[in-house]
Amino acid sequence: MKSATSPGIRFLGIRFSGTRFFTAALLAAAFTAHQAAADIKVGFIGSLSSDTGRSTLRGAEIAVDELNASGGVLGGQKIVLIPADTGEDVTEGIKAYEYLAESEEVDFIVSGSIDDVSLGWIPRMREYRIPTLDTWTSYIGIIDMVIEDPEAMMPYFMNIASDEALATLYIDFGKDVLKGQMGWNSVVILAEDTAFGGAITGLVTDALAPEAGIEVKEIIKYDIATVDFAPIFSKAQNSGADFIYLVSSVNSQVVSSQYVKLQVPMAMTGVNVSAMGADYWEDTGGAGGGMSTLSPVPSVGFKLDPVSQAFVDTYRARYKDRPVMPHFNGFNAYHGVKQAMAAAEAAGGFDDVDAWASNMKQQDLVLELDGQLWLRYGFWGDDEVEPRTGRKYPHNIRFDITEPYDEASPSMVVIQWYEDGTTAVIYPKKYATGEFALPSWVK
Amino acid sequence: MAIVGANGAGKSTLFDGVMGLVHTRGDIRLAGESIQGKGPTFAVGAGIGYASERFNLFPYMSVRDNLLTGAWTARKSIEENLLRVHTLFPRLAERESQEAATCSGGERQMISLGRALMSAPKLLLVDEPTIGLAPKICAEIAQSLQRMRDEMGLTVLIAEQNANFAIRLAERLLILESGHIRAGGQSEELAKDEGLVSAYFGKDAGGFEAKEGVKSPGAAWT
Amino acid sequence: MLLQILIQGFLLSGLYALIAVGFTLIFGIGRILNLAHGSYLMAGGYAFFWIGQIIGLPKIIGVALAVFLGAGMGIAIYRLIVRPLKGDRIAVEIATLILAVILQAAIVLIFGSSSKIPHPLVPGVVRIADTPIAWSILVATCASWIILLSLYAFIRLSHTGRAMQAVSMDPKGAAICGIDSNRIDIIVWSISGGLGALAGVFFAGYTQLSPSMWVTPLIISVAVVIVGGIGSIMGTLAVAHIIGFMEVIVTTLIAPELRGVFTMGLIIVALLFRPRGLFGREEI
Amino acid sequence: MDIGRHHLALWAIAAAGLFVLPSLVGSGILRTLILANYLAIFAISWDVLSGRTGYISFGQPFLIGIGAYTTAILTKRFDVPMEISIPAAVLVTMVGGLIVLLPALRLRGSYFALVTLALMELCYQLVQVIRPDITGGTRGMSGLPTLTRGASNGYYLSTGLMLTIALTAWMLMRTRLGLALSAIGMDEGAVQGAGLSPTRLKSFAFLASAFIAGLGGAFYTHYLGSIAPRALFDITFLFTILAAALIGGSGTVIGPILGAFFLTFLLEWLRPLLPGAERYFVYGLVALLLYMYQPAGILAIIERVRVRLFGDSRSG
Repeated sequence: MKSATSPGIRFLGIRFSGTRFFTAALLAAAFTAHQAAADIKVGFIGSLSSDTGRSTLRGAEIAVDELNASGGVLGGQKIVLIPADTGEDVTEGIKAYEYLAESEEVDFIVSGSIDDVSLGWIPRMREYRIPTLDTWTSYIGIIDMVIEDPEAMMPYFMNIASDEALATLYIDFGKDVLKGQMGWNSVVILAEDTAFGGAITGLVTDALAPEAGIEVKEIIKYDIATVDFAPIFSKAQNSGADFIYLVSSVNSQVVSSQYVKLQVPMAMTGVNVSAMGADYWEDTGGAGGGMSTLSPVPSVGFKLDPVSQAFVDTYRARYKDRPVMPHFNGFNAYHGVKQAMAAAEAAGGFDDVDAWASNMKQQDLVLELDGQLWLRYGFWGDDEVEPRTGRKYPHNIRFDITEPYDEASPSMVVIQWYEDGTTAVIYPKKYATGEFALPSWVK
Repeated sequence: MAIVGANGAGKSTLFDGVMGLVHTRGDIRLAGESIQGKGPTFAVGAGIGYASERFNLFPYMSVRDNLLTGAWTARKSIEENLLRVHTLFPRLAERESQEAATCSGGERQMISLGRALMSAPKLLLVDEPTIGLAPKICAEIAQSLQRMRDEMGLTVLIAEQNANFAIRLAERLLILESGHIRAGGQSEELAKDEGLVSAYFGKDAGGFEAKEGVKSPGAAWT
Repeated sequence: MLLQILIQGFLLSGLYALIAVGFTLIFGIGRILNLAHGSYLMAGGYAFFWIGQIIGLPKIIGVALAVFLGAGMGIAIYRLIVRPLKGDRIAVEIATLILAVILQAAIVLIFGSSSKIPHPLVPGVVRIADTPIAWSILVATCASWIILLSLYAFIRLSHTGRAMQAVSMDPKGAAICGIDSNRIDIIVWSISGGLGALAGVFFAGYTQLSPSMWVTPLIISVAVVIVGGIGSIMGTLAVAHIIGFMEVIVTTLIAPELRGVFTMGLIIVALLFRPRGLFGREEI
Repeated sequence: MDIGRHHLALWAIAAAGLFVLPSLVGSGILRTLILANYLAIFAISWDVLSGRTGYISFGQPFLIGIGAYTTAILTKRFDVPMEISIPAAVLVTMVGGLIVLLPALRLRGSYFALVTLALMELCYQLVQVIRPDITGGTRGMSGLPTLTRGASNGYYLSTGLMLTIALTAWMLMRTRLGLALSAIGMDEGAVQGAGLSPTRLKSFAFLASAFIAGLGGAFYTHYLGSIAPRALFDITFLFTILAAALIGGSGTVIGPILGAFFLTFLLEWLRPLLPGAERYFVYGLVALLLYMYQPAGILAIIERVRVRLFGDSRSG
């Protein structure tokens, strides 16, 4: 009998601690539920361990704190921010959205999700109709969804230029710099086999030859689990092209560091998502020089207007770990959350989604530097047609892809990492702080 | 000394128990010191060598490596022990680099005995040294076992089904039945016991007849 | 082109052999698949990065720490998972798989989820037959070969090595020779962990450090053991070269994005048609 | 059979409780229950094959994936209504799984586990490169039709589905067939000796497992409304299924359900306390410790408590 009881007691110990834990969880839930009665709840959805996700979260945190410090919103209500982690996984993203919507009943959601994750939770957003601002994904397919079904997509806003606009301006860079200045005529495209890689590759390849006069010799798609890029670089060299155009988001540090380690004797430029952050240099252990990448604005090396600079100063004073500098989506979240709150003030809250959305569309923040338009946070009108691409971008941030970029900020800039670890914006000329440079081993 | 018993009488289990390979109750003493429950490593270190019934050789190792593995606990006297084994079994010296898996039954028995000798034991347990071997090889093995006892001064403990083989070789016999000792004593005296002779030694030399009821596993020895 | 494939194939295969050899040893000794094997590589790579790029100590200390950490992890996995589960193979596989997922979360907690590139062991690049080869990779390959051959010699010639073979081929036979299989198991688990962690330092030199980096080496190890058969070192070397060359050939001549498809296909075909592997023999 | 009435009453109370639950708890908890229900279905599907026969499958996400992708492709690309696409998905899972995995049933132990793991990885790779215009490639597909709207409808549907599957599996396992399956797990040779064909039994277990996986996968897809290779053919997903079945109590029907509910609620309760990756760390650790030190699962713990509190029903 004695031996039979002892596991029971041990078990009871577990059960007691389990109950304690459960009670704590319930108390925590009750506490937050109590807060909900008086406050505005903002949910964050994104990866809590990625730089981009954290940029959005921190941008939103600073905006929320500033709003709370200035007396709250909607008649003095305090804002609370509730994070939900996606781990960059689609299913986890859906669960996170459900958690924010159902368990926390948030009023507004700011997202730092990657394309696939956003696509996963969008059906939930349509179901719950919670005003949602996406600061990271740039997938044009989502804007197409807004065009197809404006009623269902009413709560959705994306305050980053869509990838198609990024690609269009990048073609200009190809024409002006790669072809015009460097005299390159042909390219080999090195693209990762992911959704993002596929989208950008398609957009760029379609336009490079007819618009910029650069022939696409070959497209090499690679598996993102690739260990050794030596054969791939050999293949690229054998294509006989003048330079490599890289499209990489998942393991872009690997590609660029192997490029540097192997001293591949061809220039490489393109989209290198990790090189958009200031931590890139440290992450690659310094093996990332000579690389250039397009980046949405604002980016590393980008001169900042006073308002955005103040945000960066606050950020740096507050957060000591990575990302040391907010990525572009940190800025988007900071300005975007404030705009969403302003729209809610005008619409009398977040409950009437149509009213909130029509007020959100009216938001227009123009930030100037040295007396000229520098950054602009506003949205395209529903029926407004962008003259160059000839299409509409409802609920997407207003961008300008035609010189002299006095209508809005450009959809992207090209940034350059030099071999000494410094960075500069090299295109468009209006925003340039440095020159396009090749790695020292490329003749 | 030999332990005689039918298949399943508990001979192998007894040896495994002595080695500490299986869990046992009671006490096992070697030269007055208890080795009960201390495991095979201790048993080997204390001076017990074991040549098991199925040999448990290392099939893809050479003959030489099989022997050397036996020297795990006695590394200081490898050369000397190897020489002894090669003197006893010259054939193992010839087949030094052959893989154990390709050796004949008799050779395997020799490797098994040789490997046990490599640990320089004081007591050698030999389980079924003649099972499945040709009579000529049996005689060879018997001779080498005698030499181990007489020339090397080892105590050799044999487990045998073949009582005739055992009685010729051993000074003392122990008869085991279903895990219990049925009889024990000097070989010559036991050979006079009519009941035992009819049960274990049979009519034809080398022959063996299993008794009904002896086949139940007899692990309950204490 | 052919020469390039040859050179790149050899370089990659050497690394793959080192990645898989520890996994093979464990499989050889207890027929256990340690699905946390990839975690050694992750731990080793991150330890190297931590010492070199966060603490700022010499790289060699990083390598040493990585090896010690890996060996320690090996012993810990043996003591805390394999022993309590009494060598139940399926249970060990499931438990080590769960462990790998936990360690991945631990890495995210400590280092974050963004990828990191450790400094190369040896900087610079050398050109052989018009193929650029990073010194660090050349060094890693040579080191892998030296380690594998010394390991082979160790197993063939030393007492401990023979004891390892003995335990692998016939545990009872080993026991009656007085070999303490527990001690041998600990030795093998620590060797496996140490080599895994070292392979992690080299592997990270090729690619990057990321919390999910354990999956690829695990799949390589599984492929090597499955295609090669029960843990033989020579079989490991041979199959590592089959897989390494296959990857380079697929990447260069067929389609880079199909790299993984071919490796998986090889595992499945090998398992279905030759379940004991190409070199299936009970030895290490 | 006086316990019959007693049990019947209990079942009636339980059913009524399940029915009125949506009006008692918040929709957040209902959402968690839905996820737990689907995880329970997957865990039962795993357990029917692996928990009984001892053939550990690491490829359950592969089967679930076939079902999920079939219905997703049919509804999204070919506008097939769900009434047809879901049965089709189940059929394709059974046939597809049979073609690919049946040869693997010749393999034993670790080898079977590995070939199923390799199949899952292969599927992950293939979905991305073969006809991405149909499969949606790496990005998968979103905006799939959903069966229900709102938490309580989703709850009723998933609970009904889960209970039907569980009940069917439970009744099946009580037949001689079920006993024979468990016997394979103990001693395959003995089963053969008893004049039963292990191959047929294994194929049956496999088909039943594929049926449940395909059905669960298809409904799950139409619940989520999206599908992505990275979320389906993934070691973490596999880990969750395995952990649910094992820590609940494998070889039973109620065990995997308990495990699935325990794990899902653990993960959701941890969310407000540990929003980031710490959650997975704790979650994994709990799963490992339970698996290591409570191999019979939560079911055994509950049984022990029951015996302690109410005494052994068999003796009392």
